[in-house]
Amino acid sequence: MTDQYPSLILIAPLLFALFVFISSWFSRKPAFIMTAIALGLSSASAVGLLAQIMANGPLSYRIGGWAPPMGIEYYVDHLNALVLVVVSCLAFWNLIATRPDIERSYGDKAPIFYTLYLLSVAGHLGIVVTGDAFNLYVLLEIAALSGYALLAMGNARAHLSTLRYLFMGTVGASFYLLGVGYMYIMTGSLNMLDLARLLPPLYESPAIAAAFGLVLVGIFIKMAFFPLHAWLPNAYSDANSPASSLIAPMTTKVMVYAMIRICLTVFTPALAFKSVWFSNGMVWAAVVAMVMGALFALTQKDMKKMLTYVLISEVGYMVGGFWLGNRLGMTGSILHIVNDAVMTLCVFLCVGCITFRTGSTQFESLKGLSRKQPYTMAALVLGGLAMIGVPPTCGFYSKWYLILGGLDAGHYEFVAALVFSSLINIVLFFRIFEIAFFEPYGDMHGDHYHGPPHEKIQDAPWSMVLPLLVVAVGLIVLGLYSGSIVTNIIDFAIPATII
Amino acid sequence: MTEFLQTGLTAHYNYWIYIILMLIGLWAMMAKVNLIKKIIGMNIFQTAIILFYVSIGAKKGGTIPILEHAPGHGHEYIMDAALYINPLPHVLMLTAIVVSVATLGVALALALKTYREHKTLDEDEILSHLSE
Amino acid sequence: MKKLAFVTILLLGIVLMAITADFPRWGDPLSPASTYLSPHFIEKTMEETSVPNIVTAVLGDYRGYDTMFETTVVFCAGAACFFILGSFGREEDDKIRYFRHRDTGVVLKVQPHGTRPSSRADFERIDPTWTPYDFIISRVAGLMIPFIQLFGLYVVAHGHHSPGGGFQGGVILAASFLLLALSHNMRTLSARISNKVLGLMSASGVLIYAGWGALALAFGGNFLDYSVLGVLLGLDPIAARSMGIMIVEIGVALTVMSTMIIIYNNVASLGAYDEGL
Amino acid sequence: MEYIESIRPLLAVLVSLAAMPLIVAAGKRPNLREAVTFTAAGIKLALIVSMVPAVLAGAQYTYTLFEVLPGVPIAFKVDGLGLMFALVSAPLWIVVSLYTIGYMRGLKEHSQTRFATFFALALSSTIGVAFSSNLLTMYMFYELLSLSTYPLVAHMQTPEARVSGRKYIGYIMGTSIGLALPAMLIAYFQAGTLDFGPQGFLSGNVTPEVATALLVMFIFGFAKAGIMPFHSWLPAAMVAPTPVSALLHAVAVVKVGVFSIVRIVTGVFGVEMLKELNLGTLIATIASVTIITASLIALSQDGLKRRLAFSTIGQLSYIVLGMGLLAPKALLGGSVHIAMHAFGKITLFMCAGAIFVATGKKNVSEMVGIGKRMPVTMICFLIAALSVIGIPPTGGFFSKWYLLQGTLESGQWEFMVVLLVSSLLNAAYFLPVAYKAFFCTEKENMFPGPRNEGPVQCTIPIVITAAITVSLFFFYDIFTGLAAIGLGVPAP
Repeated sequence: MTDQYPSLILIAPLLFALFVFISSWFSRKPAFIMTAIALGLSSASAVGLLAQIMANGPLSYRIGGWAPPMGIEYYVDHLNALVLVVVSCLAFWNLIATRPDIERSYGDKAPIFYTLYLLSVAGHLGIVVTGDAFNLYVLLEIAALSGYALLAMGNARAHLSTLRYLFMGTVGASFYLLGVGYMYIMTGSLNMLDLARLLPPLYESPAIAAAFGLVLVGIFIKMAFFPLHAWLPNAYSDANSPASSLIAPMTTKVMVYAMIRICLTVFTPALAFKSVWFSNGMVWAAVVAMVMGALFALTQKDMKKMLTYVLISEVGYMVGGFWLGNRLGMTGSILHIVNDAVMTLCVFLCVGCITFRTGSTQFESLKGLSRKQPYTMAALVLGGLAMIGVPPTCGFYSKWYLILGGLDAGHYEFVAALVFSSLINIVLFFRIFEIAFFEPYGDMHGDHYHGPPHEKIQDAPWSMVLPLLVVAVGLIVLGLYSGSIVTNIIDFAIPATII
Repeated sequence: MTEFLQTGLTAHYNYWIYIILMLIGLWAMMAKVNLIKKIIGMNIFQTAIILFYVSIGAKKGGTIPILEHAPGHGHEYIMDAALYINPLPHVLMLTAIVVSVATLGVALALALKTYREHKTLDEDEILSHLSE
Repeated sequence: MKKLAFVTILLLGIVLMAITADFPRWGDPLSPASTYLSPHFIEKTMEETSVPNIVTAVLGDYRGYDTMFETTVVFCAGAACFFILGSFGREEDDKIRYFRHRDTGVVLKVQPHGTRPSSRADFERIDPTWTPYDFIISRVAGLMIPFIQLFGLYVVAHGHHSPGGGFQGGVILAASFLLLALSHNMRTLSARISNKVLGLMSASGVLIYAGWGALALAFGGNFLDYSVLGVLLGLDPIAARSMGIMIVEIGVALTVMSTMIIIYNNVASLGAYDEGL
Repeated sequence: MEYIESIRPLLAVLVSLAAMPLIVAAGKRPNLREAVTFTAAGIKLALIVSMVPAVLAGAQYTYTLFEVLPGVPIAFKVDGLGLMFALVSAPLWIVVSLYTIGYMRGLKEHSQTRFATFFALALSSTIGVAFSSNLLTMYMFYELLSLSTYPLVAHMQTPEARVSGRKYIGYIMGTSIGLALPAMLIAYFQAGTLDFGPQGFLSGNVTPEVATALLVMFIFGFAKAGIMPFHSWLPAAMVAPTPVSALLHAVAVVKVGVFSIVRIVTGVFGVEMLKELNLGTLIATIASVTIITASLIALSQDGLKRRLAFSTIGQLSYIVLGMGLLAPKALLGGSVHIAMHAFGKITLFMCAGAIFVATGKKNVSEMVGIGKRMPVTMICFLIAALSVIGIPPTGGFFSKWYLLQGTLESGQWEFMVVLLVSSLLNAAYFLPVAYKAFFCTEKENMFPGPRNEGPVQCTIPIVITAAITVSLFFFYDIFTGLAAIGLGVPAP
């Protein structure tokens, strides 16, 4: 079965989504186990696939046995193998970590939640694994539709926020589709590798430039790249935490991957970086995204919303790093896909644990939380440090490569923006730490604080806290293995032509 | 001018129609405040793209891409590529149509939920409700 | 804001219009799209899949993977609507309910937690806004529905040789059920085909598709490679592809039909499955 | 040079880290908790002392933990300088821990377990900085130290303490991420390595302009060294409980700051390169400004701890000044000042704490006649003050002596004047305190009544460190020897 890893990654969540849906009409109980099995299988296949790719190099998998470009193929190289592992493991772990929250938030409909969860994961995995430009669109829509449904359940604003996300998401996907159409009309092909072969004679054509632009705009909308980000903060922060802690780490990262894939494989660096003017413009746009994301985050009074703006800032890191156009920058960008996914998962799981007990993440309600939820707060500290970029957490190492890339490309504004957003992150997170750890809610005696008499620890259930702590520790472990991820995987993922 | 009418207009008017339709849809989505109107705009927008794809498939002198029996009584088919239009865009657009229907369903569900909560579909009014 | 939107759209339009000059002429037989992949499909489809309807062949086989996810999109939309609006129909006993005696037309109003009429045959549940069916409409629709369904089945089954297939047939089938709901009411539809059955059908349609494709793995083929399943059907690989397309089309029809009804049921009644809006 | 591959440096770092969970676990039983602290501190000291003979003989201990980034591992190296620094910090942990017991229990402080836990973490980071073999490792422990001391600074949780904590973390992490991190990356980008070398790794890799910019970024980036204008966190941090001020703001944190600058000067740039580019004067000038300004401000402070804080700022810049002079004697003097100042200043802080515990007084103007109430404490205070001023027979004399010799060696007279003037200022802000404590009329005496020292756990550490301060006058050669080996200059 080992040569079927690429298909197993997707088949498992897809088939089990159906089984879960069917079983939901008979009993609530088996849904979680089935979902866990599906995502476990998927993660195991992804890891197996990565090992295979590392041993034998990139592979192509023909669906239905048809040779590309007639049929659809999976094209898996180091880049998507890595992202596959990240996405599948992340989805698996988020499921494990939020089970009590899911069961409580969705009650009767929890099995439907699991169904949509699996479909969403399948969609995202499909985007990563596919080698066909049109197929990517279909999977984009699966990921999006299930995402809308998952995000729609939340507070009073959630429906409207999700509807706005749906509008933006649909426009984004349609622009992508239009771009693919432009490529199709000019070349007649839809297969990514085939397109890369057919496009070079057309590099001067305005239609191909338009295709490139449309595809990029579509992807930028989907990844909430500033100033196309308006949908993200509300949609993510109004949703229930189990959904947002799945979608927030996954969607933006997968879309960054899609951008890298389109630029490197379909249009090839020769076209993507042909115009210095354009790539410089993209770096500047990323700089604006980083700075604005950070500033918006600063004005928030709610932790979850603040984190969504931090996420927008982080998208700027990855996009900017890629458009630096050199090896170091791209390494940083790809490494940050991995790191940011885990970091975001960590902080959003913290949000989940907090809302599970207090029901709110307003700064007001965080007062003195460290006594009530010490383990959650410990994880949040680690997550925050990773976001700031303190060694040895993983956030530091991707910033390391990104800054080196910026220096190498002579984009000092990018370096400055990175440093600036790190500084803002210090303010953001230490503000929370201060409120949670030192803000009193007991009595003050003179100018001496003696603490509340005996505040009972009332952290989220162990089944949530324990996986969260694993993720938090994972931030450090991942950091220590950054070097080997770069030398063993990412170095092969970037075309040799990019220095 | 006549040359433009003959070549420029007739050669590319299919694309122009799709562009105009698309812009109408986009305009509705951006400028209208009624959620249902936005949804309709979204549908027009998607339909425009479908139109674009389908028009790629058109071929002068081609018929629908279903193989026709050759004259005579055998089970032979006429398989001349010039006689049939391009099947691929049709396949692709079947997908896109389905996607737009599915999106429409979910969008309506969300709009209904919003309506039930706020008793209005006017986005500005809803936002003012929410900020209260 | 409106002005900004207008300017953006105008600029976008101008750019896109300008670029159309670069496109091949409409209907140009020599355009890249018509000369690259299309001839292969037109000339080889019969040989490779023995399906004369090229669209069906490409849809069901060459790009069957797209189509599988397309079906999944439909299923997903159904699940999403159900998730957002619907419920499993486990009724709470905390609202006022109305029951109509079928023979006499007497309506009982039952207070919350009150005793309900026990005989289902004599009483039917109705909604506060209930109106009697229009005789002509309900009778005409009742006559039409079987024929619509028959036609739907034909469209599904004949997709290999004429325009049609799972999606089209599925929608026609769904339309027949929706006609029932419109001409009578949603309770009548639900009595014929319950939410549970719809849900199961919707999932099993995709299951047929994906399962048939996954079965190929067990026979040593790649995912969705129907040709290896010929062993199972006693057919040669080419015929097995044709048969495979048929099977997945049935799955598609099942899902499309039931999902359309699910979406209608949920959206039209806000998940209450009563008379609706 | 002989390299010894050994896990001992790592263990020395990890001991207090490993103690953390135990401290937390023993939180409900204070005596057990303190026992854990003492055991860990003892083991740490033993590990560090065990490395002294080999290092004095010219060897270096090395240990590579992880090769995280290509060419930049997380690695440890024990050389003379690092060991000297560790040898200052580790014993003082024991002493301060003892003092902490007296202080914290005396004032019935809250959250003592949290305090002890982060104290242990801070120590780990300090030793980590001392034993780092490259800039990345050092930076990592530097940040860890900032983080672990933040809860200590804000320990009181009063609004004032929280504001100070904010200021502390803002200054320290703001500068390290805003200046030191980019500087480190630029250095790596230019040189391709971050390993400290005997003559630095930057020479020949950067243009003079870049080198100047980097130097400035590094010096201000390690704001723990308290160079003006990034100094104001230090007085603010004085709201922390006195043991924190004593250990961290006399030894661990601020010395980590200057130690980092010592590393930058000797290990990153290299003395030769700085001489060539004539950047030493720049460093020395920046330091001189800080010395004089801080001393003048200290004169006007009434709060004893604030006065000590500004004194610390000035004294730290002596070390930086020593680096800036670039003469062997000056380098030696600067490095040894890390040790000499540490013992003196920690004594002073502990005295201030003891006075607070015993009498509740914080201001100098309220301490007239306190020597009659607490004679032992105040005698120790006097000894320590003498050391900080640089008067024999105390250890502080030697570092100042070498620094002065350094100015002569390098022929930069102006800095000699700075040193002499500032010593006078030191005397001017310390000696009156000690004088007024003992010599006052009965009328002026604010502390009539019997002798009453602070808690015995407070007094004993003070006596110990004061005794060390005096004995360093006679046994200075262990520190000078280690520093000389570390700097590669002839031992006096």
